[in-house]
Amino acid sequence: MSITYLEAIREAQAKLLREDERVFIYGQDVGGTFGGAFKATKGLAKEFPGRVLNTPISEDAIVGTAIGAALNGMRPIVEMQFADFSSIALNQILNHAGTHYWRTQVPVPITVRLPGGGTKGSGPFHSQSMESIYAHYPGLIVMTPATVEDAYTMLIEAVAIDDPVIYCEHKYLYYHLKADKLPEKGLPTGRARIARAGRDLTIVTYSAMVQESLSAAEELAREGLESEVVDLRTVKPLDTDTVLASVARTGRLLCVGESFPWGGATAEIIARVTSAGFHLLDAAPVRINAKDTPIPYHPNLWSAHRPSAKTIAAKARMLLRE
Amino acid sequence: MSITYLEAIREAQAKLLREDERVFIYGQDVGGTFGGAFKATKGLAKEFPGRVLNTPISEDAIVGTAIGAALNGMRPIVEMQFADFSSIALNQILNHAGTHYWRTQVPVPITVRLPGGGTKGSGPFHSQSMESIYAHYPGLIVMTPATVEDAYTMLIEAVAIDDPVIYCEHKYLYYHLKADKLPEKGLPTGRARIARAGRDLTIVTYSAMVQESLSAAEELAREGLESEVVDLRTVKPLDTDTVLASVARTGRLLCVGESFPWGGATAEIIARVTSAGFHLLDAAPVRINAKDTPIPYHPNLWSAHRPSAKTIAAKARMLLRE
Amino acid sequence: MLQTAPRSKRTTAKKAPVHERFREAFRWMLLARTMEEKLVSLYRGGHITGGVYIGKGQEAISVACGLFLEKNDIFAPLIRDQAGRSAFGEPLVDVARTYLGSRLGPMRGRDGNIHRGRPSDNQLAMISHLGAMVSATVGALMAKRFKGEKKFVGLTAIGEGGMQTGSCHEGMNIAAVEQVPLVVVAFASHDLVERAIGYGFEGYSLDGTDLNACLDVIGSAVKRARAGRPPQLVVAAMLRLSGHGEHDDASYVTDEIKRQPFAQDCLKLAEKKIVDLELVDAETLRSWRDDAAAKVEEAITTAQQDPQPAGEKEDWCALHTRELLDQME
Amino acid sequence: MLQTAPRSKRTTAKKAPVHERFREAFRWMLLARTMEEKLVSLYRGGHITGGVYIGKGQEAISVACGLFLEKNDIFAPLIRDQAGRSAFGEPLVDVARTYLGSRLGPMRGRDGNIHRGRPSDNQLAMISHLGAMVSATVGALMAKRFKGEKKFVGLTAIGEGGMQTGSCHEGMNIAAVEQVPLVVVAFASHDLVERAIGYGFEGYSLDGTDLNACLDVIGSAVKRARAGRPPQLVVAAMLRLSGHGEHDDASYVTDEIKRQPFAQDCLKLAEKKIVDLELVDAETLRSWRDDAAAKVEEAITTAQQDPQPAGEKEDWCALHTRELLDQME
Ligand SMILES: Cc1ncc(C[n+]2csc(CCOP(=O)(O)OP(=O)(O)O)c2C)c(N)n1
Ligand SMILES: Cc1ncc(C[n+]2csc(CCOP(=O)(O)OP(=O)(O)O)c2C)c(N)n1
Ligand SMILES: [Mg+2]
Ligand SMILES: [Mg+2]
Repeated sequence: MSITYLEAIREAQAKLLREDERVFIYGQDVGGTFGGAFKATKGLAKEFPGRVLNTPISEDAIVGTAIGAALNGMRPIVEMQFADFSSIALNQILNHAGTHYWRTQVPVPITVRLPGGGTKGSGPFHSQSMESIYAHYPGLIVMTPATVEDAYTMLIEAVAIDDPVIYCEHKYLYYHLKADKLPEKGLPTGRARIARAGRDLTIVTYSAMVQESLSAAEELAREGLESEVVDLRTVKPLDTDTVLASVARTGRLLCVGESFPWGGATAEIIARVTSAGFHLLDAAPVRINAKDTPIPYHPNLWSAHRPSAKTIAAKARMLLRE
Repeated sequence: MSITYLEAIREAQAKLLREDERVFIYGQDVGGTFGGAFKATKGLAKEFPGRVLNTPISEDAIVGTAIGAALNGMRPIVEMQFADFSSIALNQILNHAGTHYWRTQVPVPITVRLPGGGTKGSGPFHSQSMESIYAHYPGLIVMTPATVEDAYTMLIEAVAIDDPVIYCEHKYLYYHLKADKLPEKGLPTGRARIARAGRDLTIVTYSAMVQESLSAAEELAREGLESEVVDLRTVKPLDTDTVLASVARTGRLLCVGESFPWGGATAEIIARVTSAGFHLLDAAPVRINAKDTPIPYHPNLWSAHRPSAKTIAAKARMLLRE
Repeated sequence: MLQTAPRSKRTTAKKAPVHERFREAFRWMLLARTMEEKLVSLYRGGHITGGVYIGKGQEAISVACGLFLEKNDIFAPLIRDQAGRSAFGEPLVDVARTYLGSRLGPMRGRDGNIHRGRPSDNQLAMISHLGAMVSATVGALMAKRFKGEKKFVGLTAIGEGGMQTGSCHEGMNIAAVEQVPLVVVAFASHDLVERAIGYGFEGYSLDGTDLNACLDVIGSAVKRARAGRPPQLVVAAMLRLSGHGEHDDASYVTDEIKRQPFAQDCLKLAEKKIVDLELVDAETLRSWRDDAAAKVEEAITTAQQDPQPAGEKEDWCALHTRELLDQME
Repeated sequence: MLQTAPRSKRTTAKKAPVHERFREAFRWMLLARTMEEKLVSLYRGGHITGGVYIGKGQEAISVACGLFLEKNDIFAPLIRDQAGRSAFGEPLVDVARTYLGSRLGPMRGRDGNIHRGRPSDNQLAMISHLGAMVSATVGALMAKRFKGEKKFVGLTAIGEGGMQTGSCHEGMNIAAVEQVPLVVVAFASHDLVERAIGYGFEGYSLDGTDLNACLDVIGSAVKRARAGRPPQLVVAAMLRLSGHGEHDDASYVTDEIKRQPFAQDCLKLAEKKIVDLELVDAETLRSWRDDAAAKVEEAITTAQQDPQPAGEKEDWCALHTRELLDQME
């Protein structure tokens, strides 16, 4: 048996629907035969009648509805058709779901699935990585699973958590990543994972960039350079301890993210490591992000816009030379 | 004569309306006798009939309309009633205005005024500092004036710039800041300002936190500690050179911002300085931001939530002890 | 499906039988007015931080919003819903505590004034962004349906300004898609009831200064929603008899407008009806007034003696799941 | 103000006089269909990256959207508007270049497929987020009014799905507030025309498979807007004869739906009319077809020979004001 990242997401939802009657799925076309834009809910409407609901094209109201349902005992999973469309729901997510617990002491257990990240030909409005916007605001958990296993266990965990969870699933990984089987349990939420051990350099990353970083690490390994790759798993909470421990071992930090370069996760990681672990660093920290333009449509441009194993490896070499 | 930060904003708009027929002002109640929620447009509708237009409560459409008008030769100034409500316009700002030039080669010269930042009693939805969200995305200029003079010249500059400008004006400064007269010209956009020279420590900040930092600096000065305060003026573009030059002089970096702690301007500054000027630092960089909760209503909570001269000075002392 | 009941004019309303809950409703209106007058005076005296937003002139429609809901129904009040909130069951001390920033109020000083609620008691806590509460109410009703509850309704209020928001549009549309038992009550001086038909709502418009009409129309809209009719839109014409907040002197309201019938004070009209029709005697009326004043006094006094929050002692954790708090420093 | 013209049935339409621009419109439809078929075949052959989104079945209404606009008018087309774009003046090679990612196209490989336009030529470049273009069109019209232009109109298209967005709602409402000469054409299988009245638009519904009706109704809506009437809403009922994009086989469309009158192919119906009424002879018809094929071939060939963008050579600057580019590294 072999299961993809996308199938893991579908399986997690099936399990949740099966085992928890509070769960329902809510999004555009999720209940149709198509099963959402990426078929992440394919077949679920049939298997769980009345619990996989199509919505109008109304991202604000979709999340607003989910909030209201969550306040009344449900555990809605909202599917955004693309992460990019969550810009329409941003107010409900940040200002309603994100503030609710602190204001009222009543938590809002919604899970918002954001199919994000670039794939070739998707262009400026179907490629975005929005984790940094959601992580910037208080009151939200922001998950960025990078493996099939995490895609599965973290989605299950997301629904169990009483707070609103932004679950950033990467479209590029949907079909590219496969696993043999799905685990019962993953690491605890908020704990980063050492995806690869190495002594020369720490690469801190998440989501699809974990794969690129692992490829870069292999390339570097062939040159005798051993990179440690830390997969953050959640960018909020961000597991500073694991990152610091790794930097303590390697003395060098490279942060890799796919979103835009100003601010965001890579800046946050560098700020934390340099603030809390300045003395651990033997060289200036380095980061790679996407370029500071909209995400291009053309594959040639797209592959130059995002970090890749090649550019990561190149930066790593520079950093190791310092 | 004495002129406030708020009056400077009004004066800038009056001058723009007077001298540039492409300019119009667009927002909720801006054309009423009230002159917007803060009277920043008071009297302008009367002085410039037909050019200060009230809108429905439709932030998305307000910005969309401004975009369409800008594409057709106008220079709209949009007033959000509070920065916090720009969450509704976020899609138009980030995905429409922000992407337009790169996609089509046709720029979108809109200025969006965001009255932001905390004041006591304003609570979670009338206090936000949103610069970090806008700066994260490509295609926008993000201004954060901290003085009466800058409030004036930068708004004039914002309208002159062909690209979309997010003009973050701080409500706390509206009445608190006064100047004797308005300057003809300010520093070029994108250039930071040394608000105070000092040899022991560099405080990099912007908007209302410049005042708090200057107060902190004075407090520290009484103890013989000389802080240099860098007022970024625009957080995007961010004047890394001026910051680095200051850190080169002082060897110590403290970043102060009023927005939420994850990501954002302070993380970005630290990431830049440690990446490009690691060897300049004699101690770990430090940052202070607001706390990671919604902005509280109660004055006691609010003043503990945001950085203040006191907490800034305390951090600075710690940093100087290192 | 549009039912544009002709605006019930006061003349006809006079002849209509007095609603059985008229007296009860009047008392909530009185309480709301008394409370809000007190809040305004506290504000003027500098005792309230931030704004004070009152519902003067809207008590008739607001009380009707709260009065017909049961404990298990969902109420998402808006800015000017003091009367409705009280009628629905909000303790008066919640108002005082929230305005005065007490640590013991439902918002514990974290949020203020009208931004309050007790979601666990089905009183949603509005966020400022207008329109946002419509879909949240829909969601609450969907949850009840999922859980197999029966005969519940949800009601939310909105101003005519708020109806222009995309959020309100999406929320109303989704209510129709889901056919939840929602009543939307719009406080509007224009007749926006035509929107009902476009959403597949049943729509009514009425004179919001006329308590009897408010009780009749909203009472029946709630009943219809409860009975499984499509979502209901009630548009009540009236004038806000104050500024947006107490910082706003409403000087933009012209004398001409003030002379319009819809600019009359619903509370005075209701009282006149009580007197004219001798629904209660003067003595009772006075005792109601005294009672309202006493309740307000008590609520304010309590709140004033409450502890205030303190920054050092505050729990700065925006998550219920504490162990997931990001350790930033 | 709602004018719900009864859906013009094909039978009556047959009797209605043939619109004077019927032939011209048909040729644009033919061109659009030919182009889109070619795009689909390129897509199936793996020559197009990303999606292909076609307007099959919607050409009649789309062509009418573009046909009555002058160069100075504003057109904000949507996903399925190939016919209208061409009729408005978009060079066919723009389509080919955008789909094939040419560096010489209007989007120069930075954006693709339907996300194209030439804003300087009054063809707005849609963003994906549905509804967003409505207010942008309103703004363009306000600018024209500010500049003292006269007799201009703006037209934007939207699907029935898109009409549920808050953005569309706010945009339509603001059009009415500003009384700009806007025509909104909704491609919808349901009758959403009732919304018109709620916004203060004039509304019409029609059979979108009937080219003559499309020309009549949209032509007159454009004329009315140009003459200063309130904003116009035209709702055209029809079925999309393809999936959402070419990755979608539309297997969810049941046979029963396909048998409905609104599921007919407007291009075939128009051609039948041409043949039945002998509007042109078979020879001419064939030459039109050949001409369309030749134009498509030329556009595609040109685009295929164009240079493609390259990452190293790209100008990664999202600002027009280059000197304000943030120096990140
Ligand atoms: C989305 C949004 N934009 C702006 C505001 C600021 N605001 C608060 S109340 C108000 C006016 C509301 O008008 P209306 O809905 O008619 O209610 P009324 O105050 O007249 O009762 C505005 C613009 C807001 N709360 N939400
Ligand atoms: C705000 C937003 N949410 C989701 C989408 C994804 N999306 C693209 S087309 C489409 C369906 C549009 O339906 P409709 O407006 O009826 O147009 P049709 O495709 O039927 O022509 C959706 C949901 C989008 N473009 N914008
Ligand atoms: Mg109002
Ligand atoms: Mg459709």
